Amino acid sequence: MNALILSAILGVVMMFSGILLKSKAMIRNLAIGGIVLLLLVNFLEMSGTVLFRIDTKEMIAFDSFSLLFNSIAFVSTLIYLLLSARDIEKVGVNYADYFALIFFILCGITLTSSFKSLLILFLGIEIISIPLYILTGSDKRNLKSNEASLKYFLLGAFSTGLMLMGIALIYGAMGTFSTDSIGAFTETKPSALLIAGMLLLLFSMSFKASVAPFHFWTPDVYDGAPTVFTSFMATIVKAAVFIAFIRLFDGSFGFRQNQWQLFIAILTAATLFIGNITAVFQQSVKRMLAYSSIAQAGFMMLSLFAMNTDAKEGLLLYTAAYSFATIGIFAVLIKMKDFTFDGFNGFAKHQPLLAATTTIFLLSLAGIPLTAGFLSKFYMLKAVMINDKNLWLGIFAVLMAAVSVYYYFRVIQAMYFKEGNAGQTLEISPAFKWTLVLLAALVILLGIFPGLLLNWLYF
Amino acid sequence: MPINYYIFLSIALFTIGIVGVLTRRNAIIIFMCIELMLNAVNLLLVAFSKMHYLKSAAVNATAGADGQIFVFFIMVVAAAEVSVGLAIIVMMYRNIHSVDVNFLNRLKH
Amino acid sequence: MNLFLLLIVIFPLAGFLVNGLGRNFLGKRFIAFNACGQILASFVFSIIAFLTVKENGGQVINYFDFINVGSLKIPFEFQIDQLSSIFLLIITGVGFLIHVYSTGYMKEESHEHYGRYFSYLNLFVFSMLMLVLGGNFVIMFIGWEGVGLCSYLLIGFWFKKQEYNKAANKAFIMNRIGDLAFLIAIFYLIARVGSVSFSEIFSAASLAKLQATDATIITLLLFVGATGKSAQIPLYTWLPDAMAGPTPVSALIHAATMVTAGIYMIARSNLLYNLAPVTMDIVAYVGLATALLAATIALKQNDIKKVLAYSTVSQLGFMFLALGCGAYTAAVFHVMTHAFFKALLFLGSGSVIHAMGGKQDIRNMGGLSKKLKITFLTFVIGCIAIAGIPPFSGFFSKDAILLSAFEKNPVLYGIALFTALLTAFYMFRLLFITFSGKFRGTQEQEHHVHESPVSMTIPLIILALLSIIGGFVGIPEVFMHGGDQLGEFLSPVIKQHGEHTVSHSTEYMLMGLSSGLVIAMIIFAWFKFRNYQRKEATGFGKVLENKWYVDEMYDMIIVNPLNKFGGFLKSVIEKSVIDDLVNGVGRLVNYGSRQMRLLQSGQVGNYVLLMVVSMVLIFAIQFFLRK
Amino acid sequence: MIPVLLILIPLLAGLATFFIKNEKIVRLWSLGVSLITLVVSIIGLSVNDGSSYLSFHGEWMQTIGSSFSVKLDGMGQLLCLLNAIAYPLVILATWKNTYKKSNNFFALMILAQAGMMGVFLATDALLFYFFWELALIPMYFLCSQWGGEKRIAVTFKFFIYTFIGSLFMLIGILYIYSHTPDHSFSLESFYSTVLSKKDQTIAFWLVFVAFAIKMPIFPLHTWQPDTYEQAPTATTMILSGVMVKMGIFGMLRWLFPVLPIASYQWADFITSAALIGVIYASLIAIKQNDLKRLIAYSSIAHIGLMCAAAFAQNTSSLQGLMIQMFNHGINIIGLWIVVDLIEKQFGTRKISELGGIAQKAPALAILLVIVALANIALPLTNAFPGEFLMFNGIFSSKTNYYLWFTVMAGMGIILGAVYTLNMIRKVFYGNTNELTSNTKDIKWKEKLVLGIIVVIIFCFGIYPQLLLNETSDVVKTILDKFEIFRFTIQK
Amino acid sequence: MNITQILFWLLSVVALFSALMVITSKNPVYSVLWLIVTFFSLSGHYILLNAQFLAIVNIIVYAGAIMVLFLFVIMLMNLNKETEPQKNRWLKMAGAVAGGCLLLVLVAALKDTDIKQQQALVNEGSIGLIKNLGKELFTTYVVPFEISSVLFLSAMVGAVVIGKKE
Repeated sequence: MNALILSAILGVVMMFSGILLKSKAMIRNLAIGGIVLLLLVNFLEMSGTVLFRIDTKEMIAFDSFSLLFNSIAFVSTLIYLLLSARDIEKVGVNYADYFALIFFILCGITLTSSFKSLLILFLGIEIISIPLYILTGSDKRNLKSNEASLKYFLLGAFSTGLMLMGIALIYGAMGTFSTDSIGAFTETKPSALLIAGMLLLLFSMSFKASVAPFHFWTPDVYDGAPTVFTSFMATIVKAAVFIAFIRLFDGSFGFRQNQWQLFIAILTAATLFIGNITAVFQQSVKRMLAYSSIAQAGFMMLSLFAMNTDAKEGLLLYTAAYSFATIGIFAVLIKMKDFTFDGFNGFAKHQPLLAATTTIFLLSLAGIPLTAGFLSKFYMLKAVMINDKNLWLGIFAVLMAAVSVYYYFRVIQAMYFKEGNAGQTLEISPAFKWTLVLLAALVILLGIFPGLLLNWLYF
Repeated sequence: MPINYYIFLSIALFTIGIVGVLTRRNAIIIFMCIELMLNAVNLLLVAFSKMHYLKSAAVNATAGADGQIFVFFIMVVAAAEVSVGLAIIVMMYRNIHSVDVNFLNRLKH
Repeated sequence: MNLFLLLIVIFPLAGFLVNGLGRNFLGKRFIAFNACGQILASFVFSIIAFLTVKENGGQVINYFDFINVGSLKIPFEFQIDQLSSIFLLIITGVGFLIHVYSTGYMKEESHEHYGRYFSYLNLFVFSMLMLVLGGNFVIMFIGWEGVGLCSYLLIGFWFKKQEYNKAANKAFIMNRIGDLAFLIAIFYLIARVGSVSFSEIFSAASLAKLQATDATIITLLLFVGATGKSAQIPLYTWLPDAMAGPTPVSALIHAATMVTAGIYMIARSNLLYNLAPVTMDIVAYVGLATALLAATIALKQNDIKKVLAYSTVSQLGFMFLALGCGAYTAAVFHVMTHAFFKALLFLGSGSVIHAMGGKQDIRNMGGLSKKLKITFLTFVIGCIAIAGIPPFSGFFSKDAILLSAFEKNPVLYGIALFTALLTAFYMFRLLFITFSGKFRGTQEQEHHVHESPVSMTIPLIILALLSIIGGFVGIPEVFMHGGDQLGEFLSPVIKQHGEHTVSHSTEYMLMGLSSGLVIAMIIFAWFKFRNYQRKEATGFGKVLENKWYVDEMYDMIIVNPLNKFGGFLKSVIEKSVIDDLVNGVGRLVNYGSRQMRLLQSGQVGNYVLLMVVSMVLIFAIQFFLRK
Repeated sequence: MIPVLLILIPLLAGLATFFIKNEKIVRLWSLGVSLITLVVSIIGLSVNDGSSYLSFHGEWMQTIGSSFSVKLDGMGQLLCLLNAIAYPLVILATWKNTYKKSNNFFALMILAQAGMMGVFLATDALLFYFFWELALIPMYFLCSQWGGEKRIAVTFKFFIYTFIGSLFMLIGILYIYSHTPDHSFSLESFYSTVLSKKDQTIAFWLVFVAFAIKMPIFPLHTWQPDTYEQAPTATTMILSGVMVKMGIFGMLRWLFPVLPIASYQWADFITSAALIGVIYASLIAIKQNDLKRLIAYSSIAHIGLMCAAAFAQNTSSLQGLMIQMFNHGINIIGLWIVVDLIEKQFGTRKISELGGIAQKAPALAILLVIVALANIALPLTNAFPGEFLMFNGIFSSKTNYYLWFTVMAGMGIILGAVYTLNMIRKVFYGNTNELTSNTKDIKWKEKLVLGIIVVIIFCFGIYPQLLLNETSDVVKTILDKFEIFRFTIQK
Repeated sequence: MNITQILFWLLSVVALFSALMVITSKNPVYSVLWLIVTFFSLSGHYILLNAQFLAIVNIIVYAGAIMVLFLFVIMLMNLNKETEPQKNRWLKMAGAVAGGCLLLVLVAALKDTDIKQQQALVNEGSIGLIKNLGKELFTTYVVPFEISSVLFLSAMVGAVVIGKKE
């Protein structure tokens, strides 16, 4: 609750800061301070002190799961701002509003991570989506940015329609929007209305989570959007959507797993396949990362497929690992001049530290042991294998992981083993460097002691 | 009135909206078709709300009210979406002087 | 006693190490002294060992556990008994003489090569002693491969000449083929008997529990091993090529000692062979065939050492014939005498080559008898001995073999006798062409010809004496009761394969026949080659001169196909099949990626269409396909 | 405590090495570190088995049933010793080689050592996998940073190949884990798990693929010659000397005792593949003109023999295998050192361009000949007892084709003699050519290194029992697992 | 066949027809007008269902505000029949077929659900009246209501960001 209300307030504050404060630095620091505050109050709530006691009529419930995810999201956002806040200012004149929108999105994220009613889910998703349409198009002169935002908007609105239809049908069958009472209703043969609604919800959520075959918007939008915001929506937002996804299907349709597990399996396989295979041939690192985000989504889908304790823990770990690594890579990518693979040639020679940290992030994404990426993938596989031994899905997943190594390591090869002068003229602030190093350390730490994160679930 | 009628009617409207999205190239028309889809949903929700009201008004005076309130929220969101969406479309038009979605093909592969 | 045995082995090893490590800074004199001294020392200890055995039988000394795994125990043990003590004497004795000879023969070598040569020679003696002293098959195998190694090193001693190195490789690899069979035989023994120690294998108990088939298989495998080492069909072709090595080496390794290792092994396991009559026959036939084949080839060879080499092969064939007929004692007897006269002949030829300045083609020699008196005389003695004219040593041993062949089967005897006659013929051909007639070489060669130094002639003389008297240790019963001291001595280790069945009269008759025919042969040879003029061999002679084209056949059947196949694997299978398969996967992924990209057409309409279609499909699956 | 040291010393030292700038100091430092590691492992050897110093158990990720537990048993001791001996030798032998950014080079080398140590010590499946990868990653960077001209593509192939393998292994581990009663990755619970025949087959193949690629077994070997050819020689030494043993070790530690039925069931199939590989690789080696590739193929042949021996699954074969793992490591490192010396002096590895070196460099020639003969298992060299026992094991294995297998393996021995002797003949004997006419003989440092190797060769060739005693109980534990499942194997 | 049913059928036919006209008519302006017709007929349905509040809101918000906005934009860009881009026929066909299949599948799926006997109460039922809905909205649904304000804020900010001239 704290985070929810505070994020809304902070959004408003940032909105007006654009008028009141003139210096960019102050606005930036205000935003960072806001995030820290947000993180603080969230920790307060985790430790049991709720500042605002509001009766939400069981529409919103902040349990340890959602709170933990909120803090993951806030931490990621904090790192994101520390690394890329300056670059946000480069996008356009009304940078204060960008910060405001980011805070509104965070507000939406707190909703999607803690909803108990489909209505709140709907509102949360919309509060996330609408600012994202804007941020995507925020580089107004750039045709790609425009195109991306229009595509995103049209497809997003379409998927909203699907979601609403699904909600309506479920309402028809159940007579309520509360996820608990939907989940509590354990009939032997679910009505066709419910199934249809459930599937429609599945589709729309898959769309938001860019799961194949509803992923088509992802590469174009991530490619077209200003890179700073791509970084934001590829990591934090996507994670939030997945949390909502698993919350919805665990809370409302857990009992009807046998009805949808098959489809989740199909979608997962399709996502892994399309994401990884298509990424192989990309020439631009940015677009490659877009496809890789699809591939990673495929891995996160495994947790939905398995839907057990391992899966939920693993998903939290995964969101953290994935967000940290991707934010780091994007933060470096933003500094680059051209985003092609060759643009990284010889990067290690001129920017050894950046190259090293980027390597760690890439290794984590590729799922190499001693990085958080490995453990999160490991959790997913474990959840799947424990789950009455779904061997084939696991094997398919690791095969695709092997493919992913191919395109992640292309970057490493370019940075270390190819001759070039990437990053020669780059001047990097020490603060940026140290943040990157800390982030890398975090990635490795989580890769060795996942307990640091997951133990928060149980106390 | 049998609920099936309403279900089929709104599904029909919904699908017409989808077909519109599929067949038109004008961004604005596509957007309108999406609005049509939303309205189909609204109709369905209202019908369901009245159905549940009929079923359980005895036990709960406000049964079915949530359906209609959801419709209200949908309208709210729709309004917000329209404002943003039209803004984006206008921005697009400013740059390429067209609202034809087929011209949105710089980003592909 | 066990210290003595150890010393016998250690002296040559020490010699090897000292000469090997110090070859760069030690003087030639010291090197020579060191090498010979070590061998002499171990010869002395061998005599002591021999006497002790004569006094109070053989014994087995276990030094430490070489390999001890689960039920399999392979101790590092030596076994000294009548058989091995005889071989000890032969090896160290003849070995010593040849060392002495070498000091003269190798004088021209630069002194690190000199040191290298003697260290190899000592190493060889060391491994040979290991071979004969080994108390179980594994230790024997160690020596077995060790001598193979030394022969490899010494054949390729002049490693600048690639064909020498080729010969060395050939020797080593052919030995390896035999060794593989030997190894498998050992495994078979481990599997069936559970031990490799002679003392256990040849104990009545374990022999009793061995089925006939197993015995046959094991003995056959051992025999294959022997063919490799002792140059029998089909693995004999390396020995003639091995003449690339220095002549003393040929004398020591490829005549006197190493090549007789096979005979030693079979004699050693005679109890096993007695259980396998089939193997016995095979051994006999292979031995005889080899003897005949080699003899025929020797008829037409013009390289002095090649002739001797083939005669060695042929003599070894005789020994195997004896083994095959169960006359193990005769075989060992012939090993001994052969060691004497063949070493003598080789050293003699070495002295000739030395005189001719390295030339070996007898067609360019002739009339050397005047220049090289001692060499000539000793050579004659050697020839008489090998031809088997009483009372020279060759006569007794060969006669014993012929007799045993006769007992087994008169046909065998006939062929063996024929071979013996061929032997006499080609040996004297060699003698006459080399020494009689007039010199056919160039002018400065003629000037260069001279008698060898003392260090070379002394061993010749000693060996000559031995080849004369060496036979008297095994005088047949018919001449003198209890004359067969060797047989007596060996009887504890060698169970004769049944008693003599031939009447004395027949025995006399056979001896007379063989000796008479041999003498006739020699006279025939004298008239044929007294003053030899070179002429090209034709027809059948050419076939013989080219050794029945056996080498060419091997190349055609085995070597070239393997080479071609290897090339095929390297260039086709490895590159084009397996590796391309692997890379093909990568290419496939790339291709797939290129195709999948096209799905991302960039058109909103297509995106929505695909989404709707997949929705329809999933709905259809859910509502109509699933029940 | 000792196993932890064995892992930590190289790990921390390796990380520290990144920050040493001075080239000379880097060499000395890494040499010192490797020597310390060697001392520790020797101490470990001297500690009697079962003592508490040889095992360590630390809590780590209890929630998923994994723990940081390491143990130093006989087999581990042998391989850790090999690993610890290899490094000083390699560093000394390649002392002259210069690398740009040498600190990174040595840091990665030492990190790889830590990884391999972990592989040999871990008694927790997940930990094992961790170290397995930790050993692989530095190798990737080493090869593709400091390798030959085709290094990037080749190394990448090698990496992807092995990585796919290890991913399959991960799935296999999880598959077994999902059957463990107490859902734990510990070796004990893996050993105590009884899987059905079908499950065993599935898990077996999943795990075996990783080991088969690592060893490598025909036909999964094609990454190896290229990698050995392209990698910097120091790395190649470690790769072929120590790292390939990880595959065999993995089989003995994680495959046979856990999945005895399947390991027995598929023994014939895999043995034939391995032995075909032996002959195949030897025949190709005969035709090789590049020294590195020749040794690479000979290594494939040897490993194939070892794999066959492993699947013979009896005391003799396993005992032989274990000492052979050690000895082959020593010998092949010796061969690589010689090749490196030759390449450094003449700038070529083409056999056809060399010749007559023995005249000019007798010391080098003699040392090489000794190592080469050890490589073809001449008696009284260290390889003989191992191969003898392995052969004996193959011969006395329970399969019906034991005779064929023995003969095929024997073919390998003969062909091995062929290509080794041909190599010696062409490179060292014969007359010198203009390239080799002014060859210089080796200096004391190389002499020292090769001398050490030769000493090891003879000392374990004459008294192999020293090593055999170490591993006897490990072999017993492995075979007992087979005995336990004998009844199921019968039917 | 009482008056309510007649009205229901009438309104449904009008709604469907006008919806079809929306997606078929070439001229965007016509599409807008047809869409307004659709909305009116839907509002009729609402009244029929006695959801008076929604009926009014629908007319005010949609027909009144939103559609006017659409119309305004279209006029601003003076899109008309000539400038109206056309998809190629095959894509149209494909789209129509896909949509048709979707309709078919959904109808077939929902044809006989367990609630098909149930009725939707028409003409009466006070739940749709402003009084009740307002009470609900400001008691039970006050939190979502407030949250929707965040939505509006973000939309507003967004419109500014996009629309403002630089």
